[in-house]
Amino acid sequence: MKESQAYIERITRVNRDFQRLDLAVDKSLSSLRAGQALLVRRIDKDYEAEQWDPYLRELWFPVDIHASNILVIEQPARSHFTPGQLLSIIGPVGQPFRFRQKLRSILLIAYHTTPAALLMMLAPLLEREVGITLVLMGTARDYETGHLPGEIEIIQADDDLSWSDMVMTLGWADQVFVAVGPGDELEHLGDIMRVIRRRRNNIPANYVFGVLQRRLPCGVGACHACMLNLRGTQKLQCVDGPAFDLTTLRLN
Amino acid sequence: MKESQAYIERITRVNRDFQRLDLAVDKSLSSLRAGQALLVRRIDKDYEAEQWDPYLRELWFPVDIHASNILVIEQPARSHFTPGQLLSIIGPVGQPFRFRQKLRSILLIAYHTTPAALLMMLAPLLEREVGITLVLMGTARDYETGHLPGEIEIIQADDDLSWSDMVMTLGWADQVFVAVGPGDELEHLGDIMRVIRRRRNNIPANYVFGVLQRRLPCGVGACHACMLNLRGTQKLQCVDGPAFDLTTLRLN
Amino acid sequence: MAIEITRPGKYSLIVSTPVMPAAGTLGFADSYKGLIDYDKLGALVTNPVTIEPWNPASGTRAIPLDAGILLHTGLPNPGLRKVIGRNRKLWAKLPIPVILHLVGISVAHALQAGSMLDDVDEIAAVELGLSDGIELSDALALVEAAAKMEKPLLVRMPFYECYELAPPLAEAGADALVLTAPPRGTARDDHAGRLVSGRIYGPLIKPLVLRMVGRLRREIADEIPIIACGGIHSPQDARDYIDAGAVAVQVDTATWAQPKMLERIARDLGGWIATRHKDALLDEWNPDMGQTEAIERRAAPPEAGPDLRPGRKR
Amino acid sequence: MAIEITRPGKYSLIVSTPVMPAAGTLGFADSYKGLIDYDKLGALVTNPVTIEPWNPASGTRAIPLDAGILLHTGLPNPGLRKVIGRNRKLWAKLPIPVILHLVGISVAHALQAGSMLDDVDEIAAVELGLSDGIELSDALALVEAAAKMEKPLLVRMPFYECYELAPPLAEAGADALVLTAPPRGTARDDHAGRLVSGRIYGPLIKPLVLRMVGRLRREIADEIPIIACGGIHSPQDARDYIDAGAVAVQVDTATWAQPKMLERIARDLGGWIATRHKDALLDEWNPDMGQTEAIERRAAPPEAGPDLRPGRKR
Ligand SMILES: Cc1cc2nc3c(=O)[nH]c(=O)nc-3n(C[C@H](O)[C@H](O)[C@H](O)COP(=O)(O)OP(=O)(O)OC[C@H]3O[C@@H](n4cnc5c(N)ncnc54)[C@H](O)[C@@H]3O)c2cc1C
Ligand SMILES: Cc1cc2nc3c(=O)[nH]c(=O)nc-3n(C[C@H](O)[C@H](O)[C@H](O)COP(=O)(O)OP(=O)(O)OC[C@H]3O[C@@H](n4cnc5c(N)ncnc54)[C@H](O)[C@@H]3O)c2cc1C
Ligand SMILES: Cc1cc2nc3c(=O)[nH]c(=O)nc-3n(C[C@H](O)[C@H](O)[C@H](O)COP(=O)(O)O)c2cc1C
Ligand SMILES: Cc1cc2nc3c(=O)[nH]c(=O)nc-3n(C[C@H](O)[C@H](O)[C@H](O)COP(=O)(O)O)c2cc1C
Ligand code: FES
Ligand code: FES
Repeated sequence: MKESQAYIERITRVNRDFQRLDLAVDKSLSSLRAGQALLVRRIDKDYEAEQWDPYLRELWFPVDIHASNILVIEQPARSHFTPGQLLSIIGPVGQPFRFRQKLRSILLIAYHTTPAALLMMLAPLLEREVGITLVLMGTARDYETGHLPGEIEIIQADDDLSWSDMVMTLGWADQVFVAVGPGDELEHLGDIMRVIRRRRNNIPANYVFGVLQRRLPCGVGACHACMLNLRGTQKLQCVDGPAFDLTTLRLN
Repeated sequence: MKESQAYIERITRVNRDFQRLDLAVDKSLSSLRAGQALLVRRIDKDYEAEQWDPYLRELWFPVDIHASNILVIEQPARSHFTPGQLLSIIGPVGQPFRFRQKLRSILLIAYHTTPAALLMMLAPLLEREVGITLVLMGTARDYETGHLPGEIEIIQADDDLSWSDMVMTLGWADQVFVAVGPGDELEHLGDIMRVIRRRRNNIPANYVFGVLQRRLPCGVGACHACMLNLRGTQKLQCVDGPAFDLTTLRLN
Repeated sequence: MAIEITRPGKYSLIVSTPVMPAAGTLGFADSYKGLIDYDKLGALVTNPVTIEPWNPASGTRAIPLDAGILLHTGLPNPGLRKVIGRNRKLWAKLPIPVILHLVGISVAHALQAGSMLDDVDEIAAVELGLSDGIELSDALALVEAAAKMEKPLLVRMPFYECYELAPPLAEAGADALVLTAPPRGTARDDHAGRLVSGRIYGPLIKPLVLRMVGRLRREIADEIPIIACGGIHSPQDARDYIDAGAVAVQVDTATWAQPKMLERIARDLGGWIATRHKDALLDEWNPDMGQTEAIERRAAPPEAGPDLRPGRKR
Repeated sequence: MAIEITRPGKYSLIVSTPVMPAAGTLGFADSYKGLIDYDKLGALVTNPVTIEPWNPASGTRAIPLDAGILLHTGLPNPGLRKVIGRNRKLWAKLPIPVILHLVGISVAHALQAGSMLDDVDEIAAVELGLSDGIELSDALALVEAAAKMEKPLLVRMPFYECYELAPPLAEAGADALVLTAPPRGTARDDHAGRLVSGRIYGPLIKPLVLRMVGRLRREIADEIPIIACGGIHSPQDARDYIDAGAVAVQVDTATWAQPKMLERIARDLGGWIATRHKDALLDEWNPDMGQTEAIERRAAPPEAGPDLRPGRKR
């Protein structure tokens, strides 16, 4: 873990709602992999003029990596960024997603959050010819997907969190990753586990993972604000996460 | 008094340390005169994203007025402004300076502050062919004056707040305006009164004025944070100021 | 809308909007004329008043902080008699009730002020400010003395003593409690280099007072309405206090930075909705910006919105 | 530099820099390895520890505020025995003394913890945290019990009770007082829509605590050093506390936003001056940014600078 500087090299609008930032980052971040994130603070050139509002660092999950030192970040179009802007970065935060060695098909679910935390895996998995299905649930259904790779199957879930060929999709998938937003995230993961359980009656270990995006005050395992109860133990989202096997995570 | 919007139409660098902003303002400000100021807050287009740091409005004394709706503001070059930027303005704050009807010669003093509060009078007084002397004291001696009209005589005071032909300058002047910065401003005015009193033994009323630039929380006479003790009475900088006859102001 | 913000009884204060300025922020009468539509407020709370004139504090009065301000004015005022004399006519013309803030100094002072104020019909109610660090016995005596007035009595609690004093004072004749006065603090005046003491204002005060309101609302008998004051900077801040059990709110220094915010909060809690036209220019809809004519319509509070009934009816 | 930050006597704690983290901000041992140079700090204060394991709070833990944060963690920890077992070796390797923060629960708890800690040489001192709303008699009993330990005892005061409790506790066996724990507050979790209670952190806490330190330094006997904690976000904030009479400071949540700030404050108060080369790139001089090798030189504190002598020698 270290603190480094980055700057915004380019800003591209990808659709009505989102823009992507090309972030030139320190070499220490070039080994960042899907699942790992950055804790970001906008800084001034004149360090002394530092403001404390906003106070917390933002949690950014890169969606792609180019040329070893460009991380691509997806942000709402209404957020104001300028090329050349300096950022202070703590990272990489967390552990890479662990994929099965023999992965043929993966199911991604974004529920009440943008799928950004799940997008970094797309390029490497497509290269491995893994079949990818992305299900958008709750407010995630408003997410426009035109800029995502065409090979991905995209499904809008119904209000009851199901979709037409749900049983088949679940059966085909070797692994499921469910991204939820902060605020009631454990309840939301519980909702999804109930829906899945109704379709598939015994859920193996390392099959369905919740991807958490709680606000991280420190990001380094110091403050313990991101601690989760797992069966028989406790883990930190910032150190051990963001993905946790939903059969072990306590969801109440 | 009202609140209105303004935007920055143009930014011009006038020297190493200062820039000038052309501010397109509401018609209600077109009658603003030397001595009157604006209380300014930078605002976002997206009002909801409002931040509370900085918390107080800034006190800006325009240095010039063009075409009835452009106010010119002098600001340190290191402050960050962009053309098109929106501002919320409360103003005009305070009373115009009261000049003698028969004014031939005026002495301006800036002590531990930029002379900005005194510059708006330059153009109209030069038009009336008033002789103007500007004395820079304390930290004001660092102020570069190349961009000021050539007709003005500029003097750097010595460390003891005097200058070579001080007695003559004081004798010639029909009126003296002394601008001081916030923080120990009354002590600073006291220093200057002592220096003047040593040169000129009876100081008439309405001859020497202190121009105050205290921080104004409300600017409309409500909070009473800017209240000053005058002989036998009390006045508000924001309503009755910024200029006060130094023979009536209680300086301790 | 008619909201009774004091204990029901012989003297009681009814306002049309549960939003008012905090003492010391809006002056004695109409300083904010042209900037705020007084008609939209529930009441005017005046600057603090004492019987004798008080002089302004010497030295620095205001220090900007990160997202806040320290203020030390010394509560200058020309004394109760002059305050009444100079403002009586203005008060009569205001479209809203006037609450006079009386500095709580001593029992004798309170009794004397009370007898003067009983003759002033333009004053609808009195808010008594208790000083920081006051002992419970002194506070009780002060409140009992002030309660002899023939007007509703609001009592503004000091910050640090609030948890301790609010429950007993609720029993002592107050018609409403105002939680709280701003806390005292110390900060450095960067210009002069000195440490300066004063009161601290800013959005970070709100979570501190919001907890006090929530906890004390559960502890204090429902007959005493609580009026919340501290760090309100948005309509949502005000709604949070109402949700926590306050019957009304006082907005303090936010008004200085954004005068229209006070009105905007009053419109929000008062049941007016400022509708934004789809293609309206900023100037045309945002009540915080320039000459705005927001569209007004009387509406029932939104379903999930604040419960605007007085606290005691909960 | 050698500064005694506790009352001189049998057990006393000497640090080389009067700057340390506040309990709960830096973890139990070396979480900030690679981000902060521990060598520059005066001491490590651990996260709060209890004898039994404590579970994390349920629900929202952190709510961003305007220039601040609300935090409610439930102080999760695996219990004193495991904390010692897991961290002992790391503590031994740290270049600075370790102060264990012990949650003040009961006299029995304090006695039990004390007898366990007496055997742990890696712990240089204990900081006892008193709970909010604690009664004076309970606080006195707790401090007396904890003071039986054969280590220096720091006592961290609750915020609202600080004015009331600090003077009597200074007489009760504490070797230093830490002013104060963060105040409790309530804020709305925008994501979940609920009100959440927790502790409030941010720069606006500093003027509140700075006044406490200044006033109590005048009230409390000089033998008891005061360590200041609350809203420190810059070297100047730390210097203000030292000017007000604190012997040392604890930096809290500023570290999370800018890890190097803690080190920077320690360098500043420790007498190291980080000199900026005239043409240095930002990365090369600013200790807050990236891989910085600031130039270090031992220097006498500047003339007008902070008085770094322990409080009791004043
Ligand atoms: C007769 C008189 C005349 C005055 N004249 C002026 C004047 O002209 N101008 C002016 O500005 N001021 C005046 N003052 C007010 C005085 O200056 C103020 O007390 C001033 O604000 C001092 O500031 P401070 O921060 O040092 O202490 P203060 O902020 O005043 O703090 C002192 C207060 O803290 C209280 N305290 C004690 N225990 C606690 C606790 N547990 N929690 C919280 N607080 C506690 C004390 O009881 C006391 O009330 C006057 C006061 C008096 C009595
Ligand atoms: C046995 C036990 C187990 C617990 N387990 C958990 C747990 O698993 N997870 C968890 O997160 N929490 C736990 N708690 C703590 C409890 O949840 C906390 O009290 C919680 O923070 C409640 O928050 P609150 O804001 O409602 O009240 P609090 O913030 O706790 O406020 C209550 C406190 O306010 C105090 N108070 C009274 N007067 C004053 C005054 N004048 N000024 C200031 N404060 C005053 C009260 O004395 C009391 O200490 C436990 C507590 C106990 C006793
Ligand atoms: C002339 C004068 C007399 C005062 N007398 C008292 C007093 O008798 N008791 C008191 O508590 N405060 C007195 N004060 C001070 C105010 O109570 C104190 O300044 C106020 O509470 C702090 O508000 P501020 O922080 O805005 O200055 C007096 C102030 C002035 C100016
Ligand atoms: C399992 C558990 C037990 C607790 N027991 C107590 C207790 O006995 N007494 C107490 O005052 N607090 C107890 N607490 C709560 C903490 O004191 C409280 O959460 C803490 O002071 C608040 O810090 P926070 O705001 O970071 O959560 C307990 C917490 C947990 C998790
Ligand atoms: S964010 Fe602090 S421990 Fe995870
Ligand atoms: S600034 Fe408020 S009265 Fe002058």
